[in-house]
Amino acid sequence: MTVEFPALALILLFPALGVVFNLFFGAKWGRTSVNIVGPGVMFLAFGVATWAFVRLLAMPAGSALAMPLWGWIEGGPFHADLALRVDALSGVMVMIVTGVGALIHLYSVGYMAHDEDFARFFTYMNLFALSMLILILADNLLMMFVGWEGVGLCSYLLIAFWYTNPQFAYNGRKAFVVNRIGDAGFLLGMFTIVGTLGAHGVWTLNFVELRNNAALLGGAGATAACFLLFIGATGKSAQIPLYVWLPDAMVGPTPVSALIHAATMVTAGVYMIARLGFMFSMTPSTLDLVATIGALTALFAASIAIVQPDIKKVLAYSTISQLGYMFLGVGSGAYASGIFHVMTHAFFKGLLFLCAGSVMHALGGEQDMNKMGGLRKKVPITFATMFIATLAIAAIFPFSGYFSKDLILDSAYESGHFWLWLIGVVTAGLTTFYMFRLIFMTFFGESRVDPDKEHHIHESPAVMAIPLIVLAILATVGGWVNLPDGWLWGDAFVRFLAPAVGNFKPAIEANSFDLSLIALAASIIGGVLAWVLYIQLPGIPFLLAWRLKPAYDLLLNKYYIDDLYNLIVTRPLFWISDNVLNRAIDSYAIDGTAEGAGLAVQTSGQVARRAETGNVQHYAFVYLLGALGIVAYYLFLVTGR
Amino acid sequence: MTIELIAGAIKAILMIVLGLNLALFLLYFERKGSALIQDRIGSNRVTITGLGQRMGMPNLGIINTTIADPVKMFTKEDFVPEGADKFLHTLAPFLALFPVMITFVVIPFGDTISISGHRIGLEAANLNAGALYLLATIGLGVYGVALAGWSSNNRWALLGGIRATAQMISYELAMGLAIVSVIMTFGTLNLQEIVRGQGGVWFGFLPRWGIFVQPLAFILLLVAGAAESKRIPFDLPESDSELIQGYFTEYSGGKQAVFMLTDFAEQALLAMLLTTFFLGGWQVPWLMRDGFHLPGGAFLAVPALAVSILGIIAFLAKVVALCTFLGLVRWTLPRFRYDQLMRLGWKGLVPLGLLNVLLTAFVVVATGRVQ
Amino acid sequence: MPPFLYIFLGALAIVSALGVIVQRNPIHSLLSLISTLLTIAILFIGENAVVVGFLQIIVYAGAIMILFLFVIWLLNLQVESGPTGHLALKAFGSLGAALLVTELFFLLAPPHLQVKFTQEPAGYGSLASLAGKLFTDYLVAFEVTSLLLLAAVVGSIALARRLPVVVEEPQPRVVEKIAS
Amino acid sequence: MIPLTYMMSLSAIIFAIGVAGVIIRRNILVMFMSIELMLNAVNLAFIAIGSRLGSMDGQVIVFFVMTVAAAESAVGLGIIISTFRNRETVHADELTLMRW
Repeated sequence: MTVEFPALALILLFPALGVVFNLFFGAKWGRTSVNIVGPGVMFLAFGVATWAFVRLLAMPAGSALAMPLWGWIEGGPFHADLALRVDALSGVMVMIVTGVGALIHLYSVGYMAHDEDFARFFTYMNLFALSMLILILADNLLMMFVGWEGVGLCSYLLIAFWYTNPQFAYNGRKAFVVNRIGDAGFLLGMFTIVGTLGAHGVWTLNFVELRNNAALLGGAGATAACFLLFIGATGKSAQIPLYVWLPDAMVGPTPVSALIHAATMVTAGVYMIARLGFMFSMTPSTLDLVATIGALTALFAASIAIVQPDIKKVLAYSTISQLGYMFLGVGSGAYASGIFHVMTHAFFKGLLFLCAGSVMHALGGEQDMNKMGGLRKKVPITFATMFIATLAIAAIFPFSGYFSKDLILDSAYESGHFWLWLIGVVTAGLTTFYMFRLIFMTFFGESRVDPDKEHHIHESPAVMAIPLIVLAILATVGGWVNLPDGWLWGDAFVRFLAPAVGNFKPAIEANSFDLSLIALAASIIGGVLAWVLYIQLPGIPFLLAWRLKPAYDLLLNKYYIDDLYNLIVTRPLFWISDNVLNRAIDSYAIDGTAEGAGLAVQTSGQVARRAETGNVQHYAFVYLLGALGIVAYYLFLVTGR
Repeated sequence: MTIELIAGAIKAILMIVLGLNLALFLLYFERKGSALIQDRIGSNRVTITGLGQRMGMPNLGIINTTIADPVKMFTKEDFVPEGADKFLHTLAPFLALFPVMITFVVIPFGDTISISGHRIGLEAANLNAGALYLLATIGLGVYGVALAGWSSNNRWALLGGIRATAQMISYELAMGLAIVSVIMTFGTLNLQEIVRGQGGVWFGFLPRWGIFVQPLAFILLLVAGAAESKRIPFDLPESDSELIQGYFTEYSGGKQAVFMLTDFAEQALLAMLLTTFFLGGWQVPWLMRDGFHLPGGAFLAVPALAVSILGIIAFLAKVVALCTFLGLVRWTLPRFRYDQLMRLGWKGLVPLGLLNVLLTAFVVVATGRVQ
Repeated sequence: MPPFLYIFLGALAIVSALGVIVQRNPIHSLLSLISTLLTIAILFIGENAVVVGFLQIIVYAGAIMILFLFVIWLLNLQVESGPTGHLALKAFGSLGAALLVTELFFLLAPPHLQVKFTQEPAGYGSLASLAGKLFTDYLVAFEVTSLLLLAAVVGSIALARRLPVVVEEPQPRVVEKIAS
Repeated sequence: MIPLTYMMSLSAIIFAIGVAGVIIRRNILVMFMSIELMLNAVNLAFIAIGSRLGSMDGQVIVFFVMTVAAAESAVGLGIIISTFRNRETVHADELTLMRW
């Protein structure tokens, strides 16, 4: 059952108002107004979202709230409306985006307190949130694509926020271009759907109608569409092979990283796949591909994260790895588990980034963990909250990460992907390892901070601390909404999502308790290893790095993937552009044509201008000739020759 | 048919002669009246066998003004200056006189009479668009003057011509506006109809003359007409103290006579127009077709023919009276300066005329006398 | 209108029209034009367009032509000495005009010129009927025309008035600059 | 009543004369007068056909043509005057600033 709920429009309206205000009045009316409006609109949106969500909870399972705004595209039989729809899935997502987003906005107030461009920053931030909300609330694929593009644009704007630094600007461009590649996949996917369904006379991209007519797609159509859409997802959610933009996205302000990684953007791919789960379920091959890619990405990124010295880089790769988990989850058909992890991940990853930002804030922008250490006492709140987040991401019971990751691994195993499950487990160990490495290198041991920065290390102001605490609580209890079967309220979350994304149908039975024990063990081993290496015998890592130099370098340079892409994609592209397109085509063909045309016009003009005697009477005479001709023609007509 | 033609011809000739005679009267008045006003004797020499003396009125000077002067003029040498455009120089005077003369034909000088069953209106031409005809012909009057000034190849003459042209086309507007308001009042372009519309009385004693309905228009037409006929105080074009004789400096003999005739004829025409539009034309106060209905309620029967004749006489009387009035003006007022003339024309009369037209329109619509 | 009158007027119109373009003296051209206009006005009246005919005399002959006269005086144009135009233009122009008129003759010959003859209603061509048309069917055009006239008045004044001579300030000399 | 063809022929002739005048005379004022000739020729045609059709529209059109002609000549003569002030000529073949 679907109920019309006009307030949904407000969820979009508030951020939009924020954008307009910050854009046009922000700089004029000063920092205070922006600081109030920027986060304010997000909290208002969050309030409305909560209202809608509560309303949704009250309604029977499988129902949805809808708000058709107005017709948008009327192309013959095809039509796409601007309409909002909130069911269980998008409800959860809206809650995450508005809630975490609001907290991040609040945090940014403190973080950007010393930046000149605060107005522009909050304009982009609100626009970012707005685009993400459009993406989520859309009730058809086309409108979703609008949001999809919007987040891409905003990510570019925000990553290159400090555009004066050419490197940053370049990274922004990189993110944009890579996203474009994915978006192309998305577009093609849409075209495939429209084309295939249109052949059967169903011209729509509306999710509900799609779900009802999915059967018409047929195996091949579904496979093609899903594959293409998945490419889009890899672009947006930073999976192999299109993940390369995300680590570089770290050059943006830290709240941006938090927003991109935790609340918005990267989760879009997962959301999209979950949203179209009914279609993906039709094509096991694509699902397997998704799962495999996810698992590989998880392991791959985690292995890179082990050796990264840069605190934000570590977090970035951990994000990719966690996204890999999510894809593993949705790939194994348990869409709910993916979304569940999206939620918990939003909590603890947002928290992690904010903490990292707080650390950097304390250290005056220092990102290299080799220049940290011993901050435990100096920034207690940050330390505490970050430790909680670490426990959560390391899937230590009973923190939120445990439940979501456990659910994913469980479903991965039960869906019959043993190897993928194994990879997941190993990755879990790695995760714990690099996360605790981060913690130990940052907060424990003796300080390696530059002496000149030593003295003004300080805990962050309340406006930054409060979001940390809130998120810390969420990161702790956030997972309890979905306990293993048979416990208090059982898997409430999954049951709640089931109508929207369908149930998970296990292929093989397994004792989920043992599985979770194994995963937990792996995590703990990783943690202990980190403790041994970075607390007990700090010399070992360097020794290892020296002994296994090749492997170390390989990891440190991210498997040389960037260079690989440079070699096989970027360089040839530049070479072709420069030599073929620029030298040959542009300078000869195009310029030649243009100049030739100009020359032709000039020469012909040289001749033709002789007619311009400037003497009115000549013109009048020509005019007379024309009149004569017309009259003669008319005469010819009437006389009928 | 034929009798109408004959009657028309007779009436036309009658009107022309009337105009010429009026001009002659004005000529006489010009001489002796001015003398009277300026306390001179005026022309008194020429007599035919001492007729005047013998009749005991020694210096009446009728012979001088009405016979001797014209004869003298027409017998003088007709002189065309060096380098003048001969054709135009000869054409100009007649071009000036012609429009005035043909204007006379639409003036109704009496009520319709019936001779042996033929109803004959006492106007040379009963045009339905008579007022427009007036405006048209008066507008054409400019050319004679202008060309006279231009063709005689003389600075003063050209200046006079330019002045005359500017003055005439400037005051034509005021004149036209005045006439328009009258037309709106009576709701017709036909002069005979207009005159008829002025029959009858208000409140038992006041004749329905246009002057009582459109006093402002009367003044406008009077002033603008005086300017049209280039009379003092508007005789800038021929101001002999500045430009020797204005546009007909270079004219002599018959042509000059024609110009003077034109002036007097214009004056007479103006008098006739004023009479027709404002003084009830041939209407005699309280005289209906059957006789006098005096205000007291007394009634005095009059035969129809006598009524018609009375009408004609009344018309002539009014015209002569107006001519005299204009003459008096001519000999009493000083001359305007040129800028004053223009200011009066454009900033005084034209706005007043527009205002008058506006008011008239309001009244006409308000009283519902519009189909 | 009796035919002989039409023939007379037509001949007069044509002759004076020719006069307009052959006279060497602008004033004479103008006079010929005026006579053409008057003739045409009389033709109007003969065609029962009385009001329009008189308007033609009042507006054209009475006002516009005076404007021309004034301009000729103002520019002090004398008899044109030398050619009144280029020979080639003269030849071809006359030729073209002749061609045009022949074409028009063929076009306006009876078989091609069909006009559904209808008896004129009562009061045709009177001021009332004209005004009736003007203030009902053509009201907008009428108002617009009045605006056009206003614009024309303003424009012509702006064009023809002499611009005041601008006296530019002498630049202060360097010494004074330093002093001040 | 005069046959329509005669009237139209007369107007055609006058029109052609006007056209010729515009082309063969180099004096702007005379060209201007020729334009007036053309206008009047057209007016004549309007009046003639209008009276044959028994409709007043022709006369209304003529009325408008007159008005526009008045405006046009006012502005045009103003232009001629200012041109003369600047260029000291009224000959069209000397006012060729726009030539190549």
